[in-house]
Amino acid sequence: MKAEEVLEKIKGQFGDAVREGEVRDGTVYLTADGARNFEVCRALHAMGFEYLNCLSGVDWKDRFEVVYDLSSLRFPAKVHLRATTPHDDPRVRSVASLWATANWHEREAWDLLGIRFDGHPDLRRILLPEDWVGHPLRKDYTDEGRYVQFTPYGEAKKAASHAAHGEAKPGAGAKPAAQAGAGQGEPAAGAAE
Amino acid sequence: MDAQAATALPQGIEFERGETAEEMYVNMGPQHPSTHGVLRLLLKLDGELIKDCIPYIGYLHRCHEKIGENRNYIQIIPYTDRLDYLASMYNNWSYVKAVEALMGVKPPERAEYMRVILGELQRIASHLIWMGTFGLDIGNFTIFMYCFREREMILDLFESVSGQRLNYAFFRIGGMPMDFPETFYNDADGFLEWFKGRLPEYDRVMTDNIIFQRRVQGVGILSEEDAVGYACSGPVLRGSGIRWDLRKNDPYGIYDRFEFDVPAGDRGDVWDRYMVRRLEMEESARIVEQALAQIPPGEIMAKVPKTIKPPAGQVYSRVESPRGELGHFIISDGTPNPYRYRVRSPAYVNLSALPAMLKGCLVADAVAVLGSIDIVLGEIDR
Amino acid sequence: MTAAQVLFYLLAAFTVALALMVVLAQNIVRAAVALIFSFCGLAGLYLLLDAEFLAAVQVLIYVGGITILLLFAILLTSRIAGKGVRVLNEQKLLSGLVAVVLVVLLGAAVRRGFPALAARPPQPENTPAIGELLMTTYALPFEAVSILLLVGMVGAIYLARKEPR
Amino acid sequence: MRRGATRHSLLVAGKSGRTVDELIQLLAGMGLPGLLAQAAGMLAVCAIIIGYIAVASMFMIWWERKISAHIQVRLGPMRVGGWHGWAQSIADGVKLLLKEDIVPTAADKLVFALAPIVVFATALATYVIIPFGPGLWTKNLNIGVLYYISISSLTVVGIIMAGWSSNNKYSVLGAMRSAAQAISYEVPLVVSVLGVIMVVGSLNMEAIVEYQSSRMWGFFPGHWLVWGQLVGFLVYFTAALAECNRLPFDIPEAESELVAGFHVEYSGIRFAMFFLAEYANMFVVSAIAVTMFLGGWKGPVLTLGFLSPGLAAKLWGLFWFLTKAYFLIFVMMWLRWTLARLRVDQLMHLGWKVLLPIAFLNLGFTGLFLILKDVWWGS
Repeated sequence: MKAEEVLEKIKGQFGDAVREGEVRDGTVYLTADGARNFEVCRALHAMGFEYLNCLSGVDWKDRFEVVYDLSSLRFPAKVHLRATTPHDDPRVRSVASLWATANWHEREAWDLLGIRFDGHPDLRRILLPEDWVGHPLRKDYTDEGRYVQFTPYGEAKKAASHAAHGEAKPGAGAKPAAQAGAGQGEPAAGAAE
Repeated sequence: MDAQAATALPQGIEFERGETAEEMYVNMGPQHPSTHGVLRLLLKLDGELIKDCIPYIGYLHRCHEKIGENRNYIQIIPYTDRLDYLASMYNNWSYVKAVEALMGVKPPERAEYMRVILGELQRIASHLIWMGTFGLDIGNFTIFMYCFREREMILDLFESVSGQRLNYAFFRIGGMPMDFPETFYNDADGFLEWFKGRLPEYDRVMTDNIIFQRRVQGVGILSEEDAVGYACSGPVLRGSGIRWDLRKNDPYGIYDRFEFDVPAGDRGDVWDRYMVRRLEMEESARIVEQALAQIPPGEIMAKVPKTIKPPAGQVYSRVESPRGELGHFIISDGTPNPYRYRVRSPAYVNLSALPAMLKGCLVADAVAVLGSIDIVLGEIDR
Repeated sequence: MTAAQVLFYLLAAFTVALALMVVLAQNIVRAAVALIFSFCGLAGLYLLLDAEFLAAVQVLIYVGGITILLLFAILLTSRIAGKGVRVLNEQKLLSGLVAVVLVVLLGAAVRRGFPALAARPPQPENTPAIGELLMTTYALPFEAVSILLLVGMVGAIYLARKEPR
Repeated sequence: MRRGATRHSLLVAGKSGRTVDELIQLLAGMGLPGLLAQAAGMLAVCAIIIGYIAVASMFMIWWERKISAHIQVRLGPMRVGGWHGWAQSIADGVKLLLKEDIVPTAADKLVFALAPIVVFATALATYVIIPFGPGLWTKNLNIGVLYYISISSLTVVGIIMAGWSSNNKYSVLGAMRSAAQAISYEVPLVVSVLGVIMVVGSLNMEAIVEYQSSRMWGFFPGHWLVWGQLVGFLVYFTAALAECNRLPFDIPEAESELVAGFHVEYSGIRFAMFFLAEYANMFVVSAIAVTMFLGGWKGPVLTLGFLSPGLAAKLWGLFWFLTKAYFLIFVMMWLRWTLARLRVDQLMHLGWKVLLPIAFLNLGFTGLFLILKDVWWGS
């Protein structure tokens, strides 16, 4: 499949939802509406772009972008798809059901940029500790300016930080990871750590 | 959503107690001799059988991308060394290639040859480390020292070229900073000659050993669909039977001038991944030989301004590192600092396929399978 | 009191004490460990009776085989390994009664002695003697036990066998 | 005690080593009462054996480090003590003894403390029957081989105690593996030894050595049981490797999987006891193999008849015994630094489905051969 064909098909299928499309060096550059990112991705996946090279989040100060770099192992055309989403509530649909690799990339985008992926099977922080406050790759992120001690499994500080930031947090479903160590009766908790 | 996001454990997995009395949870790592760094695997075991596995990463996170946004384009080069510290040349290469693509600069031919020579030697060195540590994982201690002996020689070569043994920072945007020293060609030839004699030695200790074969064959199978779905790359993808190598399939630089094969497995088990790397060492040696024979004299640096200010735009550029597709995604806004700087690290993506490989394995296999992915935590955690 | 008698009482006390620990220990692994040492004490008693073959086999089979298997099973079921278990249950009266009757019976038997087992002159080596007896006088019980073991093994293999996938 | 007058195997019966008897007589001659002299003699023998274990283990540790180093194109310890770092093990030993004794909070203190003692005591107890040379043994038991087999099966008890009491999941896994391994390998080990016992017709170690003493053509050790019982020897040696948790069967302590397995929580002197016991066990299995298959203290060349009485013959026997035993130990080290580790299920497979049938076949053929020999040549 040629890059031009891809562009034509996507334009024809989604019309206004896909803005500014062009082809450079065999790569299709597309910008899509964040609300329809999943449909566009599904269409591209169906066209044979079965390989998601990279998924990155970008903070443009007035909006967020989720950038998908797609390619195929059968033809040389590549796609560089940017999905925009508003800055105050960055939220797109997860594509983890199309490409399994998106799972970790989306977790990273959530972790570092705070973009939410609806329908993600397991949206947790991945690189930062569970009890980290804020999303450091945002352009307006200011660090605390001092060393913040974090507990290995984050249970102590998590409660405090959530209280401080007023994030309502239902207790159900939030199980501290430390309990995972308790498979062997009480005294074993943390024994293998 | 937020509540779930903050949960320490994935949904649907009740980690307080096993479903049956036999189940037990074991944390492998972050301090464990076989996690190759600070990786934590939460294993759900039934006796020795692995029922589930959840990798926890980030213990080595040092805001590489945030640092990148606050440095100018040249200052980033030494930082990239610290990503995959076992194959620093490739990090340099991938980053430099991305910036060159943004600026539209083409490095001179001799610089390209130098990059290929250094890169392929680095691939051999990286695979050697992998082979040695994989031997440790399997319980074969001797191969480790053999591999390190040869790796030392490569590091000596690199030291003679760049003055560094691990973090070279030797690539420049637009070319290379220094030419090879006079002694390099002889030393490199001598090394290749020696190295080819050592490969059968590795085979005798590892490849042909029946215990080793039994340990790795049919273990940790990753199907073709999974390998593509998880976007695995490098030896992991090729081990699963997909003959996909960026040097062949999306040739960059001057790779179309060399003759080499892309080894691939057929079953996607640990053995296939082992054999792919084992054979790749030979192919890399072949490439270095050809490049040493062909290398033309001439300039090693293209004309680039003192202050690098690429025009606004974005680029995703990739190279085939020893671990797979190493990509750099850079957005420039025309200032001396990149606006967004993202690393697509192959080990990060390959590691995400680990749970798929581990289903139904034993604890001992977990070590072998993890070893076969060839992870470097510096690159995963960034 | 001869040295042998001193040893006998020491070993007997040791064995009984550890046997009591097996019954009374709250922790099931500790009970199993006590069982091991109790078996060792028993082996010592066998030695005092010149039954050296029996002593060695006692250690080999009961300690090296059966108790290890027991411990293996306990460790596999990680839930009970770390917990205290209830030692007494509602049947304690009944079992106490059984124990008392057993003690009386055994005591009576020991007082009467075992006339059938009149003291024979000690043989220099009892291993060949045991072998001979097993192959001649007691061949039938020996074979019966073997068949029983075989049946048990077949049953175990059948139970443990996974369904063909 | 209706049979109080009978002999008591471990105390009186069995032929005591002449050397031990001489020692006890010497002590009695110094005016000690009988029982006390015996106790003092036993203590002295114990001290000698413990001393031997300590020195030999330290030597073996140093030796293993040198062997592994030379296999791996390294040099190994070179500094401590001067010549090739001969004092390295002593330095390590002193360090281990001086280290803090750490007991995990969640450990079962009593069992945790007992476990290394059990492991070391069983290793020590097996030395009772080792015939180092003519007369150089602690006790020449009638059930010698059986004694070794039953005592060595106790080691795993200590390992399980250690693994469980540490209250660490890795050590529990190690203990479980160890239990599974012990059960799988005890059986082929016993069956492989039975062939020798059938040929010799005795469980007594001295009898087994004497059986192998004659020479073909005056020098060739054709009566060494290793020739006729080669299969038995190989099965025994494989099972013995598993018995002392050596690579390729070191899965109970596999450091790349279980960190250190059952002794992951042990440090200082308690760890030293596990360590010593491992090397002591290596020596024991090699010594048993030498006794049963390689002619014991009899050298491959002439027995040097002119030396036979007295100390010189004993030392000559000791020399040959140790030479052969340390050669087997060298083979064990060689294997360790060459082979990869088996997986648990492969280990089980090897034990139950390969070694055991081979051992049984060996047993059957040996029996058949003995009967045919009787039939054809008469007894």
